Amino acid sequence: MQIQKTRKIEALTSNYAVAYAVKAADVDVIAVYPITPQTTIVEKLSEFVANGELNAELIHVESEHSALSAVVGASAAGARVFTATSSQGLELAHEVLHIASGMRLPIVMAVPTRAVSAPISIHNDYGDVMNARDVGWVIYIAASAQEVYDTVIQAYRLAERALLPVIVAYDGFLMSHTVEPVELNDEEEVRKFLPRTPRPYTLNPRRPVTMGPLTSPDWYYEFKYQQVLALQEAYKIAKDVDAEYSRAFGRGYGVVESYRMEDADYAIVTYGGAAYGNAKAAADLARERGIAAGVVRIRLYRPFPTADVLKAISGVKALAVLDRAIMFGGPAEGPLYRDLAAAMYMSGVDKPAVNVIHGIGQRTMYVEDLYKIYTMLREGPRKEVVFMGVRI
Amino acid sequence: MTLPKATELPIGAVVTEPGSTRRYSTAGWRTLKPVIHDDKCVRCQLCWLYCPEGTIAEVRGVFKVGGRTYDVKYEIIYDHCKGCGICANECPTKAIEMVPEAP
Amino acid sequence: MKVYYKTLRDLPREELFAPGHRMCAGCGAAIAMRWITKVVGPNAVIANATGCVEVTTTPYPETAWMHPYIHVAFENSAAVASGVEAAIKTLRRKGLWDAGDTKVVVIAGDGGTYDIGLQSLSGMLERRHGVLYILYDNEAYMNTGIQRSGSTPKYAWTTTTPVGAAVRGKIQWKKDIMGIVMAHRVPYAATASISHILDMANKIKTALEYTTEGPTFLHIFAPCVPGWRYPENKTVEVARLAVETGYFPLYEWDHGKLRLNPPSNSHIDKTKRKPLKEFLKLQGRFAHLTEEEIAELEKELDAYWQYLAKLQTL
Amino acid sequence: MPMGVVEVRFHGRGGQGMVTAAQVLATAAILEGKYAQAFPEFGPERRGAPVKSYLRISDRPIYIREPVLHPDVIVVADQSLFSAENPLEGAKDTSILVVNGVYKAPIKTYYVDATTLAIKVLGRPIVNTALIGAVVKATGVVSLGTVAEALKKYFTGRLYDLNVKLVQIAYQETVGL
Repeated sequence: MQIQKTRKIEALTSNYAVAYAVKAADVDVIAVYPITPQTTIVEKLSEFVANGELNAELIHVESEHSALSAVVGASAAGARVFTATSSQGLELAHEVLHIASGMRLPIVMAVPTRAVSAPISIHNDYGDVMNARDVGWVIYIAASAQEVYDTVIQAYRLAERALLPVIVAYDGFLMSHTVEPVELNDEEEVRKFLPRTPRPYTLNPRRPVTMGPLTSPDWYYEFKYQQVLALQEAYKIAKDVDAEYSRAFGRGYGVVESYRMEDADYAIVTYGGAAYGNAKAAADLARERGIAAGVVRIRLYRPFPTADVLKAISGVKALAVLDRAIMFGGPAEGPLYRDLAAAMYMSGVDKPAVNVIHGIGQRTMYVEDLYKIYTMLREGPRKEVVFMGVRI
Repeated sequence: MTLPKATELPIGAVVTEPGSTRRYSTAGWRTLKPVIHDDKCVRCQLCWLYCPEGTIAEVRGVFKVGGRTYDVKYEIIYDHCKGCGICANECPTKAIEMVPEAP
Repeated sequence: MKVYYKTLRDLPREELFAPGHRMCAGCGAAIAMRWITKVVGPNAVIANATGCVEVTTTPYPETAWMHPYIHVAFENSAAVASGVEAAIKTLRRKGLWDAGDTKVVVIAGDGGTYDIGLQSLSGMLERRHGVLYILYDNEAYMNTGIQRSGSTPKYAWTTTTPVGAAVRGKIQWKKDIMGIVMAHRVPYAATASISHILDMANKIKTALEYTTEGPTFLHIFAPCVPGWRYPENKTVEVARLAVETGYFPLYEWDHGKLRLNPPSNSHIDKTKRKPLKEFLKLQGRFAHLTEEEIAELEKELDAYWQYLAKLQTL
Repeated sequence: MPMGVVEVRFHGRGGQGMVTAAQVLATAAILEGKYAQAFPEFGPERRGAPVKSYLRISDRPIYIREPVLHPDVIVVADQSLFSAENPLEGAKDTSILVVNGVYKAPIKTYYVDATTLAIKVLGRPIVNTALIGAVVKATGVVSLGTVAEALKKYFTGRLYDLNVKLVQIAYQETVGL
């Protein structure tokens, strides 16, 4: 695959980047319900369809529960589908999340993340996606508009190969409504990268099957175990797809990204554009002030990239997990911290790790705040939760 | 009998064989079973029409019944008859009798 | 409606719904399913809501369905069908659909239509998807063991509307789902009963053909043996009495025009209707009714018939 | 199962009242100050389809929640079940079979013509209360008196009287083979 000729760089928000990726992927059915901050995706898609640039049926459903239900039906009929939502919409669709993965239907859903009510907040944090982290969907968390564009395309290839639905998440507002440079691929190249692959079963009168049967205790567990295997398999497929994409279009991200970790003593492990970007700036600041600091970003959040993230943090003396969601009542409130702590424990890795919770309801994560994480780590080992940025 | 393993099952619990409940006999559900007395049957089709299980067969052929010749005959396929008795209840000539299921 | 079938002989013979399903003996919905699948024909996708029909026809690893069939959840069969219909439309346009003019049919019970699924139904109707939505109405949540739904008639016993000293059966009237559907100005909607199969079959086929113009709707009356407390051989008789007493009138809404169908078209004159008691007395769920309560039901029924008679003149 | 526990498995068809039979016996045992547990085979029960229900009675608290695999007592309400499934599955050589109608089995068997008795007394072939009488006769696990007390939770008025009478007649007419 040679690098394609014309390099089209556009100035796009992450939401628009999603729309351009969906257009390039020759999607057949889109079902979306408006909700801040996702709405501009469906607005841009509506323009593409109205102008004949995108040959798709756009279903203006009456709720997010119906949005996901409609793309489940369309995917089951063999169509390539897209939907998108945030916050309350993802909560309303939650019932169908389990069903989509249980039915092993390839679906791609963009989620510009937003805090979850109550109290209501239209601003960014990861409370919505983190509440959907264990429902059997593959979950990417992108950190730039370019990566959003590339990841949506990769998501279709992975979904159709792994037969699993995929969420592509990214910061609401801080990325969804932030204009950045995005290099768009040649759409024919994208279509070649996403060939129409036959599915084992679809709703077709020539080969009738029954989807969504009732399973008794003799059967249900086996199908759930099938999903466990499928998600484990998706870890490898995600790496392959990223490599194939990189060969085809010159951009790749891996499943975990490291910044200045080669000789780092202390690391922040985090996700999402704002947290990662500000953490990188804090690491630079820390190095200027004599601390060997680095950052690790989780790009593929589900399936959890245990091997890759443990490799990335292997050299540090201590680390902080910067979480942007509160999962109430657990041993630690940060979802990524829980994942990483378990991964470390299961692999016999006993490094001091502190769980820093910040950016809740889009509370600004100043670089100076994140720099203090490194000084805190240097002061001495600790294993606790630190709620940073909140008036206590 | 041993049931298939997780990896041996169709992905996503899809049932690939249409109409496969046919393999399951519901005959054991009934305490009474319908018997068609062909001599009284005037071929009105109501039993065939209303059977919830679709288990009354419409057999083509030449059938002489009491001086009349019909081109069809109705027979109950007992594998799937649940003994509900709707056919007997709807039969205008009371040609269908509900008899106890032999123990 | 168009008359595709004049006599019982004209009705399709090939069965497209396998026996061996686990519906109760004498189930009204089973009769409905048998005729829906036969009349709809093989080139259709069926989207089914959670309910009695769904759990009794898809006991893994078996299925009674010979159509491509999908069940997702309880409240979204109309949304799922909208997705299937849109998919077929796009895939055909892109030359990626190899089954030609495939129809899309929803099958849902009264719980899944009157109550939990009303929103997705309304969305589908408002969006004009070419889908035939078929409601099989057994007037309560039967799969979970006979709890009241928006379709349960007034005073009827269910396990959640018991007959007590203080409250006697269901308090509210049965919701007029047809009125709600007609308010969406769909091209075609009709009521049908498993006791009148020719009428039902012609309406199914008519409704299916009209899906080229937009969404169509069928309200099929399907009595339930354990739920209504009557002997299992009386299902068709109960359904017939529902029509003959005027409790469940057969009518259709065809491109904005309401028309009562035989025998209901002769029932505007109350004397032509059998007394409501004929229908009620067969069923244990009404066994507790007093004379006053029956009179109240009759009064409401008369008012409803006046309403239909007026609508028919518009 | 530890000593002092009686495990009973009921085999019947949907609508024959096997769940109620287990519950009545459990209620009676609890009235006698014992520990008891009664539960159906969970799942959609369809009129006519084969169903099982389970009962445990013990003088110590019961904490396991598992179907009865090696029943001390097997109750079969409908002999057609012998062709539909294997009610004797998991039986021990000390197990007792209580069956509606005469039946030859390789284990100690008690039978009663529950259907005829039920039709005679109740006017309908509802066999569960008659089989309760047979189980009491066969095992003595609870007394007729507390069964009569327990039945008050399930029947009232005339139906209660008839069912108590049916339990007593079935008790007398139950014969060990």
